[in-house]
Amino acid sequence: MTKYILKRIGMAILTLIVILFLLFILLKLMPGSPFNDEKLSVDARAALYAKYGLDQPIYVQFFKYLINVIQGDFGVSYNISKNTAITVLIGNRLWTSIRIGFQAVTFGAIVGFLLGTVAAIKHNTIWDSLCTLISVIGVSIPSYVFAMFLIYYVAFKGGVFPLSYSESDPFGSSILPTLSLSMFTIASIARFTRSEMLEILDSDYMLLAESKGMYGAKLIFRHAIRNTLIPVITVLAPLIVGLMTGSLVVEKLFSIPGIGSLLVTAIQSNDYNVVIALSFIYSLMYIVIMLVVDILYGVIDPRIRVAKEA
Amino acid sequence: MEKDKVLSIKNLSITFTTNSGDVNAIRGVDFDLYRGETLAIVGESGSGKSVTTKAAIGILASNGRINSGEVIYSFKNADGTERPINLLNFSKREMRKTINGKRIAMIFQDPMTSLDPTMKIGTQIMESMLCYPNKLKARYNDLITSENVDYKFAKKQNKQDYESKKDLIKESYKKDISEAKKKNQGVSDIKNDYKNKLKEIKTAFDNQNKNLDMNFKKSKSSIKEDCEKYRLSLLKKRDDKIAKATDEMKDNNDEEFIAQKNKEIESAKRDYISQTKVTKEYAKSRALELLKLVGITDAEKRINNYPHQLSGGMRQRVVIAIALACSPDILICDEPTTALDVTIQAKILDLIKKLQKKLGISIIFITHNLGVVAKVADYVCVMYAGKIIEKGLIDEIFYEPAHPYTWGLLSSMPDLNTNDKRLYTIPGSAPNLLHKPQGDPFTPRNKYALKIDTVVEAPMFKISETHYASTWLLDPRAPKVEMPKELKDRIEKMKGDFKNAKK
Amino acid sequence: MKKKKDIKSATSELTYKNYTPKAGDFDFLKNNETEVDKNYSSQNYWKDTLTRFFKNKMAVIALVVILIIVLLAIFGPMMNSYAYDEVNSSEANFAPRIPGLEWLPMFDGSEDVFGNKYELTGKLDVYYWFGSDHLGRDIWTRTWQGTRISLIISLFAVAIDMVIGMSYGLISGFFGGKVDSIMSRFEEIINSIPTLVIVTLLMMVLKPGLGTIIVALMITGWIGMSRISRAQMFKLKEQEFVLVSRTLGAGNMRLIFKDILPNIIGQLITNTMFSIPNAIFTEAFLSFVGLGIPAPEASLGSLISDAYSKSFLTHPYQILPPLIVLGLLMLSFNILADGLRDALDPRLKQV
Amino acid sequence: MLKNETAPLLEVQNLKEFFKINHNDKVKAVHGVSFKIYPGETYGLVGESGSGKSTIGRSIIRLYDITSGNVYFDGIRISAGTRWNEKEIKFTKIRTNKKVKELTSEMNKEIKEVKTEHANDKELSNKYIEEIKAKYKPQIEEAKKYCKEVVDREKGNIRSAKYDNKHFEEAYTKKLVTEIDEKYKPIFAEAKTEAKQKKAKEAYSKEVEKAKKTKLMPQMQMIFQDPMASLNPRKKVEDIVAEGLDIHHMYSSLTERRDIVLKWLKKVGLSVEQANRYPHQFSGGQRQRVGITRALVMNPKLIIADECISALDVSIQAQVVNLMKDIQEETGVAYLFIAHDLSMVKYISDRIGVLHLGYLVETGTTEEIFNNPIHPYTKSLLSAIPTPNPEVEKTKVPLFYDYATSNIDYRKGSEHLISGTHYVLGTDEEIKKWQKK
Repeated sequence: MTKYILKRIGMAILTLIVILFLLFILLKLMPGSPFNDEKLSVDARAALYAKYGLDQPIYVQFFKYLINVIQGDFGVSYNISKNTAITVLIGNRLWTSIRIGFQAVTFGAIVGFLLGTVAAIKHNTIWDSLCTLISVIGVSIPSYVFAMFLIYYVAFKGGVFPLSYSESDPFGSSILPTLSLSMFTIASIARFTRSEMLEILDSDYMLLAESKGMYGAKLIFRHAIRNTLIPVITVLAPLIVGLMTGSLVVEKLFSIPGIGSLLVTAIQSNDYNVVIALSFIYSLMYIVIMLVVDILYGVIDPRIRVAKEA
Repeated sequence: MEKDKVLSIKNLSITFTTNSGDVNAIRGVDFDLYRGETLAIVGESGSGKSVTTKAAIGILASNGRINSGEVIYSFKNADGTERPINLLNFSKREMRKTINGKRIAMIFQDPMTSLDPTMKIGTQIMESMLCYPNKLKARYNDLITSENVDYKFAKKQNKQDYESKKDLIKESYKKDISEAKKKNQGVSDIKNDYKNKLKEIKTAFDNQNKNLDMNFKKSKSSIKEDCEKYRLSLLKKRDDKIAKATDEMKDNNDEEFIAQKNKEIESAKRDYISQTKVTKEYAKSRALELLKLVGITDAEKRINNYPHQLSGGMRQRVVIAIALACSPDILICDEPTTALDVTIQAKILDLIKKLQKKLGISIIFITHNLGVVAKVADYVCVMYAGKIIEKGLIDEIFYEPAHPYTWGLLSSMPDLNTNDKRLYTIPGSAPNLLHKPQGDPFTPRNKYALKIDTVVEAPMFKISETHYASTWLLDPRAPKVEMPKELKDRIEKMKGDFKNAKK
Repeated sequence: MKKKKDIKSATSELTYKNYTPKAGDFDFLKNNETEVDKNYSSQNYWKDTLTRFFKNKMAVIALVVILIIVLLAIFGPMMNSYAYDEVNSSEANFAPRIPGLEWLPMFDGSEDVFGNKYELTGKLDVYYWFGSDHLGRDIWTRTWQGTRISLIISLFAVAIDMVIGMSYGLISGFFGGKVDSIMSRFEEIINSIPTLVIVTLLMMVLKPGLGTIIVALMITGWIGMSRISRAQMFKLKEQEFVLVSRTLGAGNMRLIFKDILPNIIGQLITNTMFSIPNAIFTEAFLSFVGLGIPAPEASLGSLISDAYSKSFLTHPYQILPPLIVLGLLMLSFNILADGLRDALDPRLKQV
Repeated sequence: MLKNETAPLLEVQNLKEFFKINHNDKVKAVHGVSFKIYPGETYGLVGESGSGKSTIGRSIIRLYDITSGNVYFDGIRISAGTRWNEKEIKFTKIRTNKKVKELTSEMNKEIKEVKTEHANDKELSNKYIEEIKAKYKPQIEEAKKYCKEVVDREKGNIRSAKYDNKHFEEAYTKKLVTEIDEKYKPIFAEAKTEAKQKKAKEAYSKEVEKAKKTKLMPQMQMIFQDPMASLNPRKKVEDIVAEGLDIHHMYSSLTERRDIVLKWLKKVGLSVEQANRYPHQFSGGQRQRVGITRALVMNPKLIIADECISALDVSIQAQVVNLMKDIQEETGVAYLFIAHDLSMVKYISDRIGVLHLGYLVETGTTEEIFNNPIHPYTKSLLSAIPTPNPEVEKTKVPLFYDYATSNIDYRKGSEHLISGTHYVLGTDEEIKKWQKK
């Protein structure tokens, strides 16, 4: 088990370095240089190049970049706010994004799991059809469409929640973004839970449990839910990634000061350095989540955790 | 000596709804299971042998429907009274609470899939004991269940009676009205009469219902009282013991004596707890005991194992332990050794036989292997296409079979002690019950088929008190047919083997 | 109640109780009078699948909706005289108005705040079926023009799935061993960079446009498909019927294409159906962020983005057509895929 | 049933098959199993799950590469494992290196001694050193030479094994051609007239042509356990049966293809109209018949039946076994019948091998195994089979055998001849003990 975890961590670090290298190459390929301000003289530009180490061979640059990144230094922003360290720029935004993302995942996973469970238990009834309908709609409609819908009808027309995020009420104003973000998670988890649960409800051990007198909630809780949770955990990782994508637009729509909206701003104002840094942070989060889920899977499933005896 | 019937299935018929149409999987099955005996149901795949028992204990797949029949179980109440009761009148909830596991338990075919992979085997064994930890409540449930089932059944019956009476009146009314119209007579009298009649039966129905309700309430409260009395008696026993011990302690200063009395008090308290509650400690010790009983060595260690850590034979032993956890009367074994190796099969069969001797439970053994039947059964039912085609005592089925299908089955089973170069076989394969067979479904494969077989199925002909077979060959009008010579020789030889073995 | 009676009447057939044997009934049957091992005809797999699919009403409706949208995407822009990039600033922000449907409050050309601009400007013979945008462009034409882009992208998504994803997965799964571990590593690395990041970076390096979106899809779109085909391949290549072909001396190509592929193609098609809405969504998302198709070209994403940033709260009708088409398209493809999956694998729906 | 005069159709020599699970774990499935199958006979391979019986079948038909040992089919080596040769090379190298190191260190030690002893007289010391070197050199050379010999030999073996694994079809063609040559030598010699010569030549070249087209592997066929899983669900029965014909282009026209298929289908008791159906429309027994037909259309000399009846119902099992017997009588095909059920094996087999944990613990004719079982495992297996005789069954006490607690080590045992062709695996003492009982 320990060996397995170490191996996974090793793989993750390797992948991260590869990603960073790719990002770095892309950065170099970006059209124009960051200092193409026409007012700059040739000398001044050269001085800037030297300052940022842009005149050295590419592998040296990469190595420097790598060391900097490990120390948490992504360089400075060129366009959004000149010469501000990216770390500062990202700063609090990262935590806002993570908090809203976490809210959405937790809410989505719980609601989705409940929906899927109900659908499976009440198989072939109106409940089942309802859950299926909700999940199909949730999977099909992009989160920003939900966001718009919520903004227009709930916030604008209904006036229930604020139209945009505000620092003064970080929770209340994050309810609508959380809802619109979690729609996709709810739908996917519900779908997956339903099919897994159906399979488990049909299994031999459920039949044995019934034949030994278990019924109702006890039966479902002790045997079905536990066994369904294991595979459901595996689909959480890709879902969290989907959430990141969604968060980009949703943060923009609700003007949340998070890294998603920062990324959009950076893209729109061609601030490559920020884009690269954020891309790396996204990759890092993704890989860490995958790693955690992988390890979690091993911990939860006794078939992996407890080795077979000879 | 009159034998004691534990379970008897009467005219059970089950249909499955599938994508491609309705399948009449069970078409009228009858059999009786006696206390302490083993009944074997033999049949090929699709003959409906395990569906029958699954229906009997209420775990039929959701697309199955019971059309008719009764499953009469001799229900032993907590207070020692015993009465036959139809299990098909039980709701799912009542089944689980009072029957499954506690009175009838089941072992399934594949030990690899019938254990929950994420739960320790000890927990799985203890589960059914700890599911209803309050013994007093369980006792009440037990007592009330049979009442409840009766009550509900009576109500249903009453309603059906009422409906049918109503239908009758309606029909006669219609007739009267039309006749009256023909004769141009006034219809108001008839209408009034009709209304009165309806009212009459309605009040009768309501009264009956009220009666039933009242009776049920009465018996409910009396059972409640009984239970309370029982609890109080237990409590009193405990308190008496404690009081007596404390009394005795008062006048004595001997430390040893006091310690002994304290112990008595403790044990009285413990007794009370064990009589009213299933404790975790008890469940665990029982689980250990069961694991030892089914022949698992180092049970203390094994109890914390997960299923994937055990071999197939071990897992089947665990499944047996689970089935025995609440000391059932009846154990249903659904092909428990089919998925196992021959040598392990021999061990498991041995174990089941030993357990039966020790615990005196009745067993329904479902299998397709006649050799296994020969080893374990007292009474045998041979099933084909959803029907029992021959049933009898084990010796009758193996030494004096009467149905051509049984002949075929027996002779297609290879025998280690003969040297035939060819096996006798039944041609063709079992029918697809999706397509309703005309007449006897075995006809196309039957070498001895009569013309009448293509028209109607044969009734159960009685051969002896215990031996029945459903084949027209036994009809007095049919030509006399002997079993195939190869089989006859073989049976003679087997009898000889037996005598040799005895010597 | 009635149903039960029907069953009973159906089962009231001949039994030994109501049948009196005739003479000759107790004669032996001759061999040729019965048929041993009757085989009942049933349809072949694909026909069966089709029947099951057409039983699923939702899926059929979804299919019809998709067909209608496709037709509109082809012919919609030709149905009126406006061109998709025709700017007419004097007729900006006109509400929807359809000839003959003016009695409907939705399509009478009036708005809550601004009143009926057609009447206000006196252009009573002008009709914008879905209204016009802030530059006075016809939303009907632009919506179907945008739908075209989305559909083209979905076509490419299918092609990428089929060509890259499927062959990658099949090869990796079939050969197994070292080939598989190298190919899986590569896939893992690609997969551990979020799609979002890849697409964004690509769009920044290359010029935004349809071609770039397709390239971006090509880099990441195949992974899901390759995983599924690899898993299916792993499952099937150890199946006995494949082993049989192997022992008969079949070559690799024959094994893959003649033995294995026909057995998994159903699942693969289903998965392709699921990847279409993904591709459409990716485009819409990119356009929304501002990396999509450059103006004056339209795509569903850019239409939504435009309408949102320019007039969402003032002229909400402008955002509705692309939004509804996008939603319908995504929903229909998802339902269609669901229906296909259920038809191909009836186990999931149960008997 | 002794057929020692004829050449065996299949010969398995010391077959070993290990599987790698990951870097550290290896599952040893088969440990050095040897047996022969003669033309037209049935060899039953019996064992419980995990005994490696299916692995042996699949290794023989080359679904797996074998780890070690040889498989000869019709006199041609069709697979050979090289792991033992590789091991031999590795260990010889290690041993030699060790020896060389020892020798060199000894030599150096002596040289050092000489050097310190004759530190003043360099000439003398050099002379001694030369002598010492001359003494040790040949020894080192010899060791190295020996090592090289072994390595070369083993490398040669590996090369030839690898060559055989790839080129056995060519070897088979060569064999057929030489046989034809032998056959025609006297004919050519007898044919005096030119016309006769020409005729003989024509016949000769025709046969050679045919031989060149004949392949070896299609003559070994396999029937699998699960009659449903072994038929491609998307293909019609006709195409399933004809797959082998398609692969080896064994027909000239589609009508010929159909004729061949129908001929064999009829022989196994399936009707012509059933050829156009899909597998799911058949019952289990019929599906297995289709599986048998698929093997038969290739005119095999050997059919490996891997648990081909264990998934079927009792009455159907007997049908299939009877069918296989009929076919054997008609075509003279040999069977390797792999099963876990000794009672069915008894009906069909001429000889039986009992496998346990990858070792062939007992082998002999059916009579020998059933009438005089020696190995305790065989005995327990025999006693565990339930027979349809209740009176006997109810009093019978099965013999239990547990390898872990029996103190028997299969690795220590060797094959002992009991009588005729009856061999048992065990040490001398064990065999004696078992025979006494």
